[in-house]
Amino acid sequence: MALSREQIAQRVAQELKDGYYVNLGIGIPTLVANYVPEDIEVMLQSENGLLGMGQFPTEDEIDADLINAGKQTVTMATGASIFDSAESFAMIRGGHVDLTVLGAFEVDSMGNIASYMIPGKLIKGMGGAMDLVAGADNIIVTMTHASKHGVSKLLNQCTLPLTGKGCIKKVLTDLAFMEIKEGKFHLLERAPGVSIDDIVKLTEGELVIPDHVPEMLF
Amino acid sequence: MALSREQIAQRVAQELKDGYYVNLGIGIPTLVANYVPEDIEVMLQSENGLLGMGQFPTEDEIDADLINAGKQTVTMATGASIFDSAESFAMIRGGHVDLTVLGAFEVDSMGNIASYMIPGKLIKGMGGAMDLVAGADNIIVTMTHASKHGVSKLLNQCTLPLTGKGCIKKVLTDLAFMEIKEGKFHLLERAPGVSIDDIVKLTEGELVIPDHVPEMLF
Amino acid sequence: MAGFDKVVSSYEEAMAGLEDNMTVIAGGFGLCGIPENLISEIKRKGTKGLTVVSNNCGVDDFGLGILLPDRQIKKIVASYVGENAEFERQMMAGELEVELTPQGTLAEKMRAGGAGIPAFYTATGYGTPVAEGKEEREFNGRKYILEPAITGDFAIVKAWKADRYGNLVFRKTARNFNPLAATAGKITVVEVEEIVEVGELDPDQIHTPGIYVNRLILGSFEKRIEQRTVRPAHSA
Amino acid sequence: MAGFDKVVSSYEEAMAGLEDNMTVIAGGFGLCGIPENLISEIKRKGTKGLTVVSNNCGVDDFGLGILLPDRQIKKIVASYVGENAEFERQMMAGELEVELTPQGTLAEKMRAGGAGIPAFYTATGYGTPVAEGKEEREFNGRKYILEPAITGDFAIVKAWKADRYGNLVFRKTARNFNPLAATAGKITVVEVEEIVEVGELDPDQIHTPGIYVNRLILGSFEKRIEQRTVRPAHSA
Repeated sequence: MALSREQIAQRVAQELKDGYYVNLGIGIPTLVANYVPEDIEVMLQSENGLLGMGQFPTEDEIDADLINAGKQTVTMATGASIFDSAESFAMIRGGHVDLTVLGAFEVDSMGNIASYMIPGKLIKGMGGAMDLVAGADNIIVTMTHASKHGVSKLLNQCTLPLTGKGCIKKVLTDLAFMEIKEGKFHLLERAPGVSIDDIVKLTEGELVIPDHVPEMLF
Repeated sequence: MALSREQIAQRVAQELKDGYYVNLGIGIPTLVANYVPEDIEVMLQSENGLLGMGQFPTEDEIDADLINAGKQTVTMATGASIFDSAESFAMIRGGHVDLTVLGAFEVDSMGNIASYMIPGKLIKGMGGAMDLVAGADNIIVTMTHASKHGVSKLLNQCTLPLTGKGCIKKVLTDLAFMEIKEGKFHLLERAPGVSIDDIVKLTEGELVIPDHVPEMLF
Repeated sequence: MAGFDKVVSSYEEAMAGLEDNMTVIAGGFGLCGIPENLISEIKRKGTKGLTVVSNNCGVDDFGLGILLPDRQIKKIVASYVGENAEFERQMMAGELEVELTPQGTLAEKMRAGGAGIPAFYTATGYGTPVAEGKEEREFNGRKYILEPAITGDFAIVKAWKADRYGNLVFRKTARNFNPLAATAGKITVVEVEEIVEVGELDPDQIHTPGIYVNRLILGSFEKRIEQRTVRPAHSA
Repeated sequence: MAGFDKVVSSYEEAMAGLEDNMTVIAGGFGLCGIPENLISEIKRKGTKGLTVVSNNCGVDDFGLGILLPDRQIKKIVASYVGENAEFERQMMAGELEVELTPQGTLAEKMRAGGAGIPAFYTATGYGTPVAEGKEEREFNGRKYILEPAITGDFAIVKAWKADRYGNLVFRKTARNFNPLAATAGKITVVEVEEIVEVGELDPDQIHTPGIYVNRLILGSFEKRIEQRTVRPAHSA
């Protein structure tokens, strides 16, 4: 069975380590915050200038001066710090964030990612995504493995304009967890109940399948 | 009569305007602070990270954490701000300081300045001088017109390694106030009692002498 | 008060000298920390042909979006736009030029502009549409592109507190691009919620030194919220 | 306490992993805001062949100067040196390599190193000995040189207050190069005068966020004054 959005977030959360500074993108990545294991602590970086993002405010706590990169009202966690946008991206570009999780339209076997623009549709802009993919060493891309029509999003070569070139090493889809290296997708884990055949069928880029591909554990 | 160090500082102080942010170099430039006209206010920038440098502390006020760019203990003026060295030189390099006053070994008619290094002697380094001459639009160089042996320091071409290239427009010596433009020194004022002949004799670089060269007023 | 007093008493005075076809750098992220009254004054003035540099372009009836109906903006440099219908219409119709710039690159370009750095290299955008027409260069085995600095004829900034000398303190994430914009304007205009006595702000805690500020005005602010997200009061 | 607790209990632990021939970036200006005990620990360890990046190199018996007698420093990148006799002797004898770097360029190189900017252009040093071997380039009719970023295996930093997460606050002009050094070390070690509870520092007033800090130690400091200048108590 393909993973739900929540399960994808849950699986990503298993990659968190105690003391990690993490930037979570909009959409599924945001859900990761709900599954941080109880015995560890992470700090969330929001690229508009907040390290130590807390939960949403109560009605009483709402503060127009305190939002996240998705422009949602938030709170600060204990030990948070505030800084300007240049400092925030110095942090990101300088590789100080331990893990970045973001979505994508397409990823290819060279580690390219396309996530911000579909030509012909309205182009809203890349926001901080290009900085995030260029700056982080440790990125997990979360996405669906294929379109509703069964067209793979894990390609030999991205067809959409790129957000970043050669910067993606880990991809988690609703079907599989993969590593990208040496121009290939390496299958690490499959979603519970999903066969290797299912994955192969929906992966356009070259896929390396080890003898044993464990099911994800939740 | 050649100007004293104090008179040089006094003449420079006449160039100050109300609301000027000013960086004063070590030596004669530092003395300028003693001659700020009573009816105006200036703020002194110290490139180690202080805008709004005050006077020296009393014995009781001494604070090892509060020094100026000359490493002297100082105080803060009302309205002062503190920042890191990158911000301090962003201010300087970005042209936000209204007036910079510094000393020099040599200046030439192309606006070059040599002020930090005499080959063969101990080289202590340029400190912030290269940033100051490159960053400021409005610089006054204070220096003696010639060496004790009568060798001009206002040259066709600097002989010492440069601190900055083509960045000096105003020079005040013990003999004269000059502007540098179009590859020439333009005589603006002479020290009281100093003849144009005296100045000509001690100026190696091409000197443009207008019909009337007023004496400096104190 | 001396020449360091930056306070002006009207928004008209605050934006005096703004002319058609100038470049305006604006602080703010989304609708958070935007100089809302300075933007309104630009609308009132009717200045046209502006190039606006700002992370976003407001919404239809608030923030920079209010400059769209009268076509006051010729070009916008931003990282994320299109939160407003009129923006979409003008962009699609080719009436509005849009230069999309990665958010971190945009912040760094403003900082560089204020700091006398004419250009810098960044890996951000290498191999993407952002790199088109830009120099590519390798350092230590990695590819980077050259990004030029940005400066503006005006910078419009929203701060929280200031003293009359223009020393600024920002509040929470309303800081964002504001301190950077403040450094990059030939004329930097700041509106604030409170003006305190000179000497009241701790010198160690000033976010933007007054040297960057030309004019300062006391304003009152709507502070509209774009995405109002809440949790129930009883949850942890 | 979670994985964000950066506090270590000994200077040995603070500088663990420092090896011969590494690069160390140090905060401080003159003797102001220098990580004096971390420097002493380097002396005690006897690490050799170091490249040290710091605005100055201390005096004979204090600050980085104490690393000179045992020839622990192979090369120093600084803007102003020679306040100590042994430094002079080693430099003149060619035993110590000195790379003089303009103060603002040095600060910007540290910042760039921490910010993932591999190189930037600056007018500082154009046409001077500093420009030798560096690319020159014109932007808008003015000449600039290309300066590469600096990073270090270690950064050693002195702050005033910190919480256990490594959020830092500096005091007066002891701030100087410290926040920049903090960003540019693979391992950043900070010594402070006071460690407060997490949550005690105002998030708006933190100078260096804890993300840059790997180790934190509580120290006590001599804070030697280089140029003791005073005015009489009765003067204005």
